[in-house]
Amino acid sequence: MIYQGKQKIWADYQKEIPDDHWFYVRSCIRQNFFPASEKYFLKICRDLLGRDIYESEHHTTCAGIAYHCDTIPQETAMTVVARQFALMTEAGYDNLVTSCITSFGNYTEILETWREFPELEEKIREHLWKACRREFNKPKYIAHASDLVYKLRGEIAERARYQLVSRATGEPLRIVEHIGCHYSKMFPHKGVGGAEYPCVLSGMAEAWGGQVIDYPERRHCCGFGFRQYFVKANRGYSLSNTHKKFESMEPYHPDMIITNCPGCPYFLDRWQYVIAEMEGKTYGQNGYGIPAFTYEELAGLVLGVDPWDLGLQVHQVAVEPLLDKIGIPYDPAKKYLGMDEKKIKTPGLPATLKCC
Amino acid sequence: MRERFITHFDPFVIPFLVGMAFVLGYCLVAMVRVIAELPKADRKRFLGSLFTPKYIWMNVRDIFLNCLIHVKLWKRNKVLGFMHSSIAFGWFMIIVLGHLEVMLFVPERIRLFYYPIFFNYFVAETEQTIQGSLLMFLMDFFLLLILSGIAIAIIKRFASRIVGMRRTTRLSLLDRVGLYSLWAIFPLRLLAESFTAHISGGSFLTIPTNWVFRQFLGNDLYALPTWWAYSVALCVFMCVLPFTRYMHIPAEMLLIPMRNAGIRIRHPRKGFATLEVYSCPGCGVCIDACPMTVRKANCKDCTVYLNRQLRRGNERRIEEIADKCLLCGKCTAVCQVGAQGPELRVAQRERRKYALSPSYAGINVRPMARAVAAGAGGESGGVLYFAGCMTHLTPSIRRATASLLDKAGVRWQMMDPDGGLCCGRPLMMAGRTEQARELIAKNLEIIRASGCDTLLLSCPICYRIFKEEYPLDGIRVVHHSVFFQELIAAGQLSIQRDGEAKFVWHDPCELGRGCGIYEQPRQALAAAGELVEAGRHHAESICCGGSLGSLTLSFDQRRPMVRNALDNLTVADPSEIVTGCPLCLSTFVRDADRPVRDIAEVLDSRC
Amino acid sequence: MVNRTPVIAVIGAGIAGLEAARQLAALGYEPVLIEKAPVAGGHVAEWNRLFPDMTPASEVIRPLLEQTSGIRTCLDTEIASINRLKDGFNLVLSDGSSLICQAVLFATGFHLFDASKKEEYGYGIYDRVITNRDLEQWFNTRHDPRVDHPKAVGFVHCVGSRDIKAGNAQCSKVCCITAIKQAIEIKEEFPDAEVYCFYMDLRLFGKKYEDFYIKAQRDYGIHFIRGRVSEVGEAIDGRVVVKAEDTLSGKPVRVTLDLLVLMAGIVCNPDAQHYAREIGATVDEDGFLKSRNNLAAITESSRPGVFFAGACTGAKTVPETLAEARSAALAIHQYLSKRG
Amino acid sequence: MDFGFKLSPSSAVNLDTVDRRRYDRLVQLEPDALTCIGCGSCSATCTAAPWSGMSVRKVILGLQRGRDDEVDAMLSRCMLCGKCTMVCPRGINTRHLILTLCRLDKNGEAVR
Repeated sequence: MIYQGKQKIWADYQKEIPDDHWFYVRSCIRQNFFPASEKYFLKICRDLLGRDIYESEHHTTCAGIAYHCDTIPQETAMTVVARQFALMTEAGYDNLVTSCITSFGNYTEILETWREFPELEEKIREHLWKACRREFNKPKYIAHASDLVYKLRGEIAERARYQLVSRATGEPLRIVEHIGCHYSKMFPHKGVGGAEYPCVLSGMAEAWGGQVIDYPERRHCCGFGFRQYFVKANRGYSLSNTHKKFESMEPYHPDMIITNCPGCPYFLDRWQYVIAEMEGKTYGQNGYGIPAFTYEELAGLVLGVDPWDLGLQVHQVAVEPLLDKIGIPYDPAKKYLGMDEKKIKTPGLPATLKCC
Repeated sequence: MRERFITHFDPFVIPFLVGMAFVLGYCLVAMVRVIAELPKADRKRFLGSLFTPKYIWMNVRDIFLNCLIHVKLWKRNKVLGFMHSSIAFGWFMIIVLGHLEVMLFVPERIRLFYYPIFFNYFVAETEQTIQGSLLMFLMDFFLLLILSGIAIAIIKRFASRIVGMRRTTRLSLLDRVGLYSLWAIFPLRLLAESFTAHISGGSFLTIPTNWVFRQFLGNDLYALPTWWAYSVALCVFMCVLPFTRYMHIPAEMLLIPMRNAGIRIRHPRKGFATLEVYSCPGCGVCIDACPMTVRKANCKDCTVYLNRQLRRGNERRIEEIADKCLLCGKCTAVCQVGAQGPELRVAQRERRKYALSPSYAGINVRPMARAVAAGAGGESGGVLYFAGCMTHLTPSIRRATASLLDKAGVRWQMMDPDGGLCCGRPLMMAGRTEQARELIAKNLEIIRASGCDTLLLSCPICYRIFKEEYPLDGIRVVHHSVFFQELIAAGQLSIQRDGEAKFVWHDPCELGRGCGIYEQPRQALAAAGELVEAGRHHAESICCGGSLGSLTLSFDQRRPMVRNALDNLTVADPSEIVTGCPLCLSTFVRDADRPVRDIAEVLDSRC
Repeated sequence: MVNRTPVIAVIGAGIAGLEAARQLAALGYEPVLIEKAPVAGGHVAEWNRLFPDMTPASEVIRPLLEQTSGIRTCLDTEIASINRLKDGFNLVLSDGSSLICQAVLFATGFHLFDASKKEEYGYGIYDRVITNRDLEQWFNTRHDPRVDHPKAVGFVHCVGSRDIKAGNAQCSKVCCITAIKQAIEIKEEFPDAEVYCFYMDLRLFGKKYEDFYIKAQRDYGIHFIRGRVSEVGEAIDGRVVVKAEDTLSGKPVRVTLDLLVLMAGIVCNPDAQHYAREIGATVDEDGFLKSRNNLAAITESSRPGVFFAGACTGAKTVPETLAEARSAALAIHQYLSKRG
Repeated sequence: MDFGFKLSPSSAVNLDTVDRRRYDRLVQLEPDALTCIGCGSCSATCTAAPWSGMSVRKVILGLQRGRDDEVDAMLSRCMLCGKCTMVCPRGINTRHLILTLCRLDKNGEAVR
């Protein structure tokens, strides 16, 4: 691997990310899967780094899931998106930041389509007006929340309490970065670092002391694939893709996986349990799995947020061995305590995959 | 005549006796083994034939004509015919006459095995009788005959072209020993008899020689050693005989009755096959005949070498030779013992073991059977035309055949309008007989469903297997060339003669040598224009080189064979080459310098 | 005739320029070779051996250089500006000098596609990925740490050719046969290596090319896989993992290789475009210079006095380039003779 | 545990691990097989194709890709009619190639 070669490519794929004043749209599913991620993104940006990020309780789905499942036509998705733009315009913002990769892809795709076919944009404006009497300006900048965290990675690093290194050896952690397909595979220039060698996550990992590993199936999809996962008959296909990635990364003995997409960390996390049940195989050390994190969780960890406040207890794969390795303190007794300090239910332990 | 020795014996006869005992013993064992190795039905049939007067007569006649007179060889090459028959028949006569002499002069010694052979040594002439002189004259005459044959043999060995052979076999070491001892036997006999001719008497050959020797040597000291040498030469010859090509002499005598009894090769290495192999005289006539030998590299792939390698058990070479052959059957056509080169090769191929064998049992031919049944419209009779794989590659034949059938007003339909199953002949040629049988069963199902009374084939490869292997009782299997000739003769097709056209007919191997059809296509062609003959034709026609018989010949290797076949066809400068085989057609078209057409196309264009 | 010998500026001292200059000198003109690089010979001079007869490139270059040694050659020289005069052109060269000439011949050749633009192949990123030019360099110098007794070698055809996204929809014409040549050379060098050629189509149009292909198949056992490489990754041992579809079996294939050679295609030379615009000649849609007529007047531009030879008008083989150079010299001769 | 779905095997051919013993032996015995250009003439003309999808092109390719089962299935209906040999533009003796292949076991050894 020639690192300079990658840097050269990264230099070609730098996108402009304004420093402040963002209109934030959430993901449909992340709050269920990784409940604290979006919260801590806002918290870190607003409270720690002092950025202005606005969120409207009126925003909806971007309709990306429905669009990618072929259940609604693109024009419908466009009108839904136009409404978000209208909310942003009404709130007085120009910059749109999305929590979800598919949303990011969807917004980008729609803006690019409008650029190519302005008449379509006009039509959508009419649709929106007819539907809810709203008007909108197109956002000046669209960023994915990971772009923003990438941009702020230095500031976070300055405030970090922990480094992504092994406390025992001082060696950097080996990190698998997994980019959501809809981030830059459709429009390479819209992603930091392009489509082939994106640096949005690797930039964070490196800034926070880790070492990114480059394994052959690095570019491969996590296996979510809406239509594959949602239809049970196709679910084996989804699983096989994830399995392929794990098989490919296994020889590198990664310590963790970081992702920037709602589906990826979920699948990379939960499928480890399914693979362990089916194949009897686990990919982490000593029978554990490889913990998969969102970038917000990672940022929270290095900034010293309590792991249980970050919602790491809802991960299938146990995070404790990694926390131990980094030296992040946690209280095992508090793992399954709710917000009100009362015990929520403790899940049963799987047979094959070792968990805490 | 009086006997010279009271003991009636001299040690010099021992080598002869040893040789004789060995060769007789060997042949007896071999014969028993060959007969024992025959399948039971064949064995019964053969042994039965030996006591049937018809077969006895056939056997005696064939052995006499083939083994002694070499009639086939005479027809092919007078010099070689003379050479072989002079030696074989001469030797035979000397043995017969030797016995006659013994019976005439010393009948009580006839039980001594060596007496007729060395008669002249053991007796002294007391008086000259007419019978004696006649016998001695005949003895000398046949000895001279043999010697003339030997002389030609020696010339042939060193300059085969003089006797009309371009190529001859390369001899193995033992063959050489056999050959030289054979060469030596008769000059030595001449010398031995000559040395004792003043005692035992002689005739026009031995007496003058005796006189010449006496002039120079003046004594009898050389007589005994020469008789020794003669005996030793006989011994050497007989002892090596089983291991040389001369084994064909005894083998052929068994082969002829077996073949007359209709025995066929059932096993590649046992029974009749062994006999065939040993019956090969190694004369090498097949080398020049073989179409492959236009490539010098293929000279060692002829039947004579197959037989030699089979005797040696050289498996690698056997496989190579067995797989390379075009199976055109020309070696059989020219062979004086009728060695079945193609059959022997196919038997070797059949012996092959395969890890994977195709099976056609699962092929559903019912739709095709239903289609032909529907095509027949409930009527029985009519012609079912099977184009076959190769004709599907030459649509012009298919079209011309269809057109002629329509013009003749024949009720017909196609068996394989959209392609069908293969006839099975290519599988048989490849030695996969069992698989071929499966295809036969499948095709039969379709043929039977059609209710036809005639099965028409435009491909001789198909024709042969349908004729030989398909149980099609009540259905006539006919090649289109024959069928159209009959339609012309019956006036159902009128062909306009083209005054300019000059056709040459190429006899496809499977049609001509394979099925004996030579004349009908020629007659049909003659109606369309002038017919000229190729350099070699009929049973001696040269394979086009494209034959499916060869498994291993590559396209490049076949090319010189194709060119050679074309050269042969064009000696009379025909304006067009006509054949009756789609494979020959495709093969020739690539290299021919003039039009090549199928007979159906020619006839259709003049009809 | 003008009083003094007409001067012809030949831009580019590759084989087209050299050959044309040689012919022009023989016709009695004064050609001046202007070459940006410090040495003459162009791309061919960088090559080791040439298809399909494995002719050493030096056998083509050396005689050309020898026979043009008497011709004025400005190496390391670029053209600052070109002005049209009444009956000729004034070229201002980068050394400040000015060249007055009666005709200009573009022998500007081509650029080899920058393989790093095909990011998925990882040229410049993975240690074991090189280009056709790098491999020729290795044949020349035997020095490249990336070529280290490979056991498995892949060739990717059409890198930057027939690829709209790479900005070059054209076939580069010579890469198929070059790949076969280089594959054979690799196989000769490392007989135990498995060699794979990933192709979209094999375009082996020239004399003896097909024989060369058969030789590669039969005598060298080179595997030809019909399918474009989709992506290249790096295995833990530093070897490259290549993914493609084997379109003939309709299945994805992957193979781990010790060396991957990218057959960078022929793209237009941007300098040529720049000079052409300056002189008023037309640039074709594909970026190459546009001939007056692609069939009958390939060496002539739409501007009088401006001529083309070689790969400046599109991908060409060596013999085609040389023939075109001769043809261009004749066209210039006719042009100048007609002008009197 | 039964999840109601399974890991599906990869359809990708891994040339690093594919078992090419049979192919290697075949090309040793029939070097012409190497010169196949995948034109498909053999498949188009094949008499057996309607019954097994037989295609010499796919047979040669399948062996290289370790798809022996598919190859064997295709071969199982070959009638050795020789049409493929006649139409092959590269002059490959496909008929003998098939026979040779049928003699090789999974390990590429000729059965005796």
